[in-house]
This record gives sequence, structure tokens and C-alpha cells, in this order.
Amino acid sequence: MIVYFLCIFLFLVGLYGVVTKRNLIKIVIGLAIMEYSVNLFLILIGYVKGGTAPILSNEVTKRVFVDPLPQAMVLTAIVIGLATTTLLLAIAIRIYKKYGTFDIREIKNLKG
Amino acid sequence: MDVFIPLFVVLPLAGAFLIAIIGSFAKGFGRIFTSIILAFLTGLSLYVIFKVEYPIILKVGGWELFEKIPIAIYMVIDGLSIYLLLIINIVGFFSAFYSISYIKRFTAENNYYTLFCLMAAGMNGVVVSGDIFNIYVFLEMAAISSYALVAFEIEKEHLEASFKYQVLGCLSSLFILLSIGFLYWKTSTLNIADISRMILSTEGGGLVTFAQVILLSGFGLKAAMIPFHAWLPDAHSSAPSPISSMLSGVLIKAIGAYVILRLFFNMFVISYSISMVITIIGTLSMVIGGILAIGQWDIKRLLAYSSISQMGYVILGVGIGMLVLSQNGDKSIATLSITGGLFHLFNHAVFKGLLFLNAGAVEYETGIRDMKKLGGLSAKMPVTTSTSLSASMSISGIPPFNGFFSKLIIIIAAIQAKYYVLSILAVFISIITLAMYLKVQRFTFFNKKEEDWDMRGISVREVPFTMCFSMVFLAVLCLVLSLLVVPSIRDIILTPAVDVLINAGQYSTAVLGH
Amino acid sequence: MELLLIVLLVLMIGGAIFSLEAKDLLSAVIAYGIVGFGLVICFLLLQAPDLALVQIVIEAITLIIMIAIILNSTREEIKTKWPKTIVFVIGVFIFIGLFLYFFNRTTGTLSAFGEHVMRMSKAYILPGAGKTGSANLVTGVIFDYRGYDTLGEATILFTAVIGVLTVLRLKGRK
Amino acid sequence: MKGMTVIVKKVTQIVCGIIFLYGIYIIIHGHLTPGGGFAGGAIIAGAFILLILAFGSEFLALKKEETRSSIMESSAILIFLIIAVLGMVIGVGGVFFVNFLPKGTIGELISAGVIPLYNIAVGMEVAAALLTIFLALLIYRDEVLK
Repeated sequence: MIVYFLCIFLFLVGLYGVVTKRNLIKIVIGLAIMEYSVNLFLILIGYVKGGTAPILSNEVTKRVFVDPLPQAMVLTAIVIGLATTTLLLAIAIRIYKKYGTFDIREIKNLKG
Repeated sequence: MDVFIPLFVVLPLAGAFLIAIIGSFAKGFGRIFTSIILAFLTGLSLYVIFKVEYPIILKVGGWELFEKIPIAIYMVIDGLSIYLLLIINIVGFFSAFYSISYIKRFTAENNYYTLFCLMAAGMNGVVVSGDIFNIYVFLEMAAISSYALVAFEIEKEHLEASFKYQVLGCLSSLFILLSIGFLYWKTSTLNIADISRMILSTEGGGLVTFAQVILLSGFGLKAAMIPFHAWLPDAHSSAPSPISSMLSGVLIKAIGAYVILRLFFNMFVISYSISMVITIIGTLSMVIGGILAIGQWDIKRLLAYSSISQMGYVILGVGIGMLVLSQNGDKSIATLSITGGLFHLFNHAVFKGLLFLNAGAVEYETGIRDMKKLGGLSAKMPVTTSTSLSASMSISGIPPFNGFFSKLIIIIAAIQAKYYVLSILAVFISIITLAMYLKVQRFTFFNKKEEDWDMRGISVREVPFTMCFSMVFLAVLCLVLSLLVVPSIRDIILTPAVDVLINAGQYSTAVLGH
Repeated sequence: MELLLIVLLVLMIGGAIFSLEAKDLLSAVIAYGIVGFGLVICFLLLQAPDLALVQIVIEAITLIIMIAIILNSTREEIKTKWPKTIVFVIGVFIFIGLFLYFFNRTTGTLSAFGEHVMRMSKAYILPGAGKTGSANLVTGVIFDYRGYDTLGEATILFTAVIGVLTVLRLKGRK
Repeated sequence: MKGMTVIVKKVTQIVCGIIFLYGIYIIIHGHLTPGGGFAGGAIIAGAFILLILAFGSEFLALKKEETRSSIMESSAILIFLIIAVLGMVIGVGGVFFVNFLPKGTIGELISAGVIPLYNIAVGMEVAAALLTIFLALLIYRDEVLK
């Protein structure tokens, strides 16, 4: 249980960063941390004690496998996270070029 | 008829990829191709509505049930999905056709049309899907393309609006993914119908409520309901106008309101507390959105705030229906209320789409969005003025137009369900809306003399053909949609959609077949 | 096994907090690398080698891009004025506490760590290989049972590329 | 952008080929061993990024490269879609995403029907996508510096 708890705590740390930090790059980092924690959470759910990676081989026929479905979901989620992160970074450097800063407080419309 | 369902997703996707490849050799390919695809899909959804028996269920990959458990991704078309598909593709077609002239002024036209197709594909995918993780994937597709489209003009304000939109959008997506995790933890399945079965069969304590709250905040952010609305005015006013009309007209409905309806009616058991929360959120959006809107002077910002308010009407109508259903009240009241909500959803898509296109036409000719500096355009831009007038009358609820009927139905339902305060608020906000759009009309199109423009050295004339075409047809649609009150037409289009929500429990039987 | 995960998670949380609180953006990004690479080891421990492979490569590429962006900019963060934000921060902490409390209360009845019961994925594991013909069951799920999701995922990457190309063009209007 | 020192260049020359081959191996064996299109594609993109960082290039040349890899990416994902739709056209029962090729024996290189084809398409797509993103950022920086 404590594993899940720590994982959710990591999620909330990321949330804290997104909400309180005033730097564009740090906001991106916060979002990425949240995304990592959700990925880990899904994999934790699918774990089975004593299970092995779901790959068939000839050596041992009867084995316990961990759940492959969360792994497939997380693979999707990782790529989606990469997509959002790169798009955010691209916009962040565009904003940096216009203002010369990553700080929200010096960027007019992003205050508050 | 199974063959038709994937086309709703495959065609726009193929369009996007082809535009990205061929567009770099042949100029103008994207312009025409996007409109053709969306026109075809509009026709296809009309065909399905009138000619085909639904619900249609398609198991992607052809995997059958395994020990009565669905293992494939399901694509489901029922009354509600096809209703939403019709809205998305109609508004999408007119926006794409409008873009042909509007986007000529910008660079990277091909990227614009590619992203446009991807956004349409994402929304169609969300609406067609019957699998909660699949909904998440397509929701992200629509959302990411809309982030990029908001920043399309790449000036300061657009980049900032896009960044803000993107941060809040990512937050909401992560909340949605987290609650998908919770649901998977509890039920070990991703199929919506199967999840609803599992939730019914196992008493899960508080987890379902917890997941519901997180889901509601996630999709509430996507639908810009009131505590979560901060991104909408910036994003919707910064996007190019055809995109604003897509965002306000269909995106917040397809990936926000629709998914809330689908999940909270068909997946979870309707509970009193959650339906109360949904009704309160709807009311708050309606009231605060309306009050915030009236003080705006930027025409597109005003329209964006007004979107929050009008979506409040939709959620309010559906919420009252939920409340009545959760208390085992009179089903006819719930039917009336949900009918009003869904009817208003279609109406709002049409007239708000049209209003954003009008605002775009004004901006296209004058380059100004501030209403204080506008005025006296009525003689120079007759088509824009008249279509905008009809949209304004429609949104503020003047009788022959569609907005009147849907608002009337919602208010009547609220009175019948004995929520008098809500009905009074709905009437009050309707009056505020009228005032707001009188302001828009007066300051944008009338008020000043037209010679002002010649003195300022800006030559203003009517917008090009494709833009006029879209605006005129949407204005006609504003009138035609009033026909949905006629019972025989309503039974074909609107009633199946309402039935899906009223008989919420039958969804899983229809999908699973046992 | 569980203990190892706990240690790793604590390390990741530490890295995350340091990354968010660091004064210099470069050290923030490097500390963020701790979280990402910690996640790789977690995936390995939890028997997800496919994910570990993807995560380690993507983490490296993301870090390269982030560092390249940061090296060409002002790295120092402006100090936050505490009195202004303190109410806000306290609010966030209250929210975090409430979230953890409700999480703890509501998930007590669910299957504990490592005692997951499969329902949908039973079919993927038992006769799964026979049906898709793939020895790697995860690949079987990704490209066969849930291939439609993967189409969406690949399309999202495509969307991001078009988005980045759109955002980074120099002139907006002709 | 400028290149790095001779030592880095020489090491990169040797290492890059191996990384590239490894990426291809991961993609081709996606249905047998851990990995697959996504991991392999990202590794190949990493090899290209390493080359560009070490040797440097004129940004006009990079611009040409960017257009090419962008088109490559679109074609790869179009191939993915076409394979998926082919199941609808020629597959049994006309279902979207059906695995219409013979499955073969488990554990052999040529088995699992269309899965290896999907893997290759996705591998190409991911490699081209990541490369395009990287090039776009690089070109933007060079253009701004000018």
C-alpha cells in the first residue's frame, strides 16, 4: 500500500510545482513529473507478485505473468507525454525569444 | 453497416497524412481536400441517421467476447454518438470551407489543414469510441492539435494563450488518466459497458466517488465549466477565427460535455450527490459566464465568455434530468429536460460557430477586434451583418430561431421539476445574453457612420465568397434547426440521443449483447 | 522488492522536490533526470522491460532538448516574494493533504500491491500468443488487441511534430 | 551549428553505426524480445541526433533534411494506416485492424502476421518524428542567431 501512497505523493509534488512555480521550464518539469507518476501508478497496479515479464520463451512453460495491458497503456502514455512536452518546450522558447525570460511574472498575459 | 464506423476516424486521419505529403508538392491540395472529407462525413452521418439501424457495434480487430468479457476495443454508434458526429462534421465542414479564404493570409497553410483534420479525427474518435482508454487517446489527439492551432498566428498573445491552455489541458488529461487508473484498479477492464457492469456488481465503497470527482474535474477543465474556466477566454479569442468556431462550437462539447454525459449516465450509476454537483456547476457556469461576458469589449473574448454561459445551459438541462432520474422522479420531466439540454448543445454549436465566423470576417476586413473602435459596418458588409444579426437573435432566444426553443424547453423542465430558482436564473441570464448581443450588434455593425472607415484609410468591403457561403448556410441552419421541435423530425434525430441517456442501464446490454 | 521500490520512490520524490526548488535551471533539469531514470529502474523491477527501453531513450532525448534550450537562456530564477504567495502555498498543501487522505480512505478495500486480479487481460495472457502469434505479449497487445490505440498514439506524435513545425516558423503572416 | 573536436567525431563515427544497427535489431525483433517500434525508432533517432551534435552542419542543409524527414514520417504513418485498413478490405470478415496474415510459429522471426510490419512502420515514424522535432528546434535557434 505504501508504494501506491508514495506514487500518489509524487503526483502531488508535480501538481505543487505546476501550481506554485512561476517559471515556464519548471512548469513543464512539474507536468512531466506528474505524468511519470501516473505511468508508474498504472504499472504498479498491473504487477503480480512473483510474476515475470510477459514474454514467452521455450525454457519454462508454466509461469505467472504480470498484466500486459497496463504496460501497453503506459507505452501509449509515455509517447503522449513526449508529444506534449516537446510542444510545450517549443512554445516556451518562442515566448522566451519575445520576452527574454522564462518567468511568468514578466509575461503580461500569463500572470495569475 | 459495420464498415462505415471506422471511416469517421480513418478518413480525416488519411486526409491529414496525405495533406502533409502531397501538400508540399501541390499547393492548394489541403484547402479543397479538408472540405471534401468533412462534407462527405456530414453526408455519411446523415445517411446513418436516416437509413441505418443503430446501435452499431464494431469490435476492432475482430476479437470476440472471451468468457463473456470484451477484450477488443469497441466502436459504438448509438443515438447520442451519431448526434454528436453530425454536429462535429457540419460545423467542421463550414469552418474548413471558411478557412479557404481566411487562411490564405498566413504561412504554413498545409500545417493548418493537417492539424484541422487531426482535430476532426480526434473528436470523431472520442465520440465513436466505447473504450475509456481509447477515449483518452483520441481526446489527446484533438487537444494537442488544438494547442498548436491556438498558437497558429505566433504573436505574443497567441503563444501565451496556447501555453496557458496547454498547461491546464495537460493537467486535466493527467487527472483523467489517473482516474482511468483507479477504475482499472477496481474493475480490471477498460470497456465502458463492462466497467458499468463491474461497478454495479461490486460494492466499491468510496473509490467510485473519488474517481468520479477526479473525472469530473478533468473533463470539467476540458469543457471549461466555471471553477476551471481560466484558459477558455484566452485560448478561444487567440485562435484564428475558424478555429475559434471549432473550439467553441464543438471541441468543448465533444471532448468535454459529451464524455461527461457518456460516463456519468452510461458508466456510473447516477447518484444524487454527483448530479447535484453537476447541476450546481452548470448553474454557476451559466450565471458567472454571462456576467463576465457582458463587461468585455474585445468581440472574440465576449463570445468566448458567452460560450461558458451557454454551455452552462446545456449542463444545467442535463443536470436537472439527472437529478430527477436519481430520485426516481417522473421520467417525462427528465426526458424534457435532457431534450432541452441536447437541443441547446446543437444550437449552440451552430450559432456560436457562426458568431465566431462573423467576428473573423470583421477582423479579416478591418484588423480590429475592439468593439469601441468598430461600428458602421452594416452598409459595407451586408452579408456579415445580416448573418450575425440572425445568430445574435438566435443565441438570445428570439422566437422563430432555434435558441428560443431550446431555452424554453430547459426553463419549462426546470419549472416542472420544481427548481424554481434555477428557472428564474435561466430567464435572467437569457435577458443578460440579449443585452450582451445588442451591445455586439450596436457597437460592431451600427452606431458609427460608415464614412469613418474611409477617413481612417481602411478599405472595407464584403468578405470573399467561401466565407460568405459558410456564414449564410449556418444562418439558414439557425432557422432550420427550429424544426427539431416538430415531433416527427425530433423522433429521427433528437429522441434516439435522449433515449440513450434516459435508459442509461441499457447501454451495457446493447454493447455486450448479454 | 517492495522495499527497493520504496527506496527508489523516495529518491525520485527527493529528486522531484529538488528539481522544482532549485535556483539554477540547469540543476533543475538534471535533477529532473533523476526522476526519469529512477522510473526506468522501477519499470525494470516491475517486469516491464519494453517500457524501460522506451523510457530510457526518450528520457535521454528529452534531456538533450531541455538542456539545449536552457544553455542559451538566462538560467537564474527570480526569487519569489514569500508574503505574497504564502496563502497560496498553504492552500496547495491543504489540497495535497486532503487528496492523500481521501486516497487512503477509499482505496483500502482494493487489491493490495502484487495481488492484482486480471479480467480483461486474462484473454491476452492465456491463449494470447496462440492468437496473435507474438512471443512478446506486450507487443501482441499493443499492435493487435489494442492496435487502434497505437494508431492514435503514433498520430499524436505526428500531431506534435506538425505542431512544433507550426509554432517554430519565423513569420506568421505573409 | 558548429561541430565538436576530432576525438568526439572519431568516436561518434564508430559508435553511431552500432547504435543504428541496434535500433534496427530492436525494431525487427519487436515481437520476440522486449522493445519494438517505439524503442527502436527512438534509438535510431538518437543515433542521428548524436551525429548532428558531433559533426555540426549548415542550417540550410539541415532545413532540407527536415523537410525530408517530415515527409518520411508522414509516409510511415500513412503505411501504418493503410495496413490497418487493408484488414478491412481483404481480411476475413472485413474488420478494421484485423491481423490478416498467417501467424506462423511462435518465436520465429517471421511470425505474428502483420505485427512486424506495424513495428517497422512505427519505427520509421518515431525515428523521423523525433529527428524532425530536434532539427526544428536546432534550425529555429540558428535562424534566430542570424
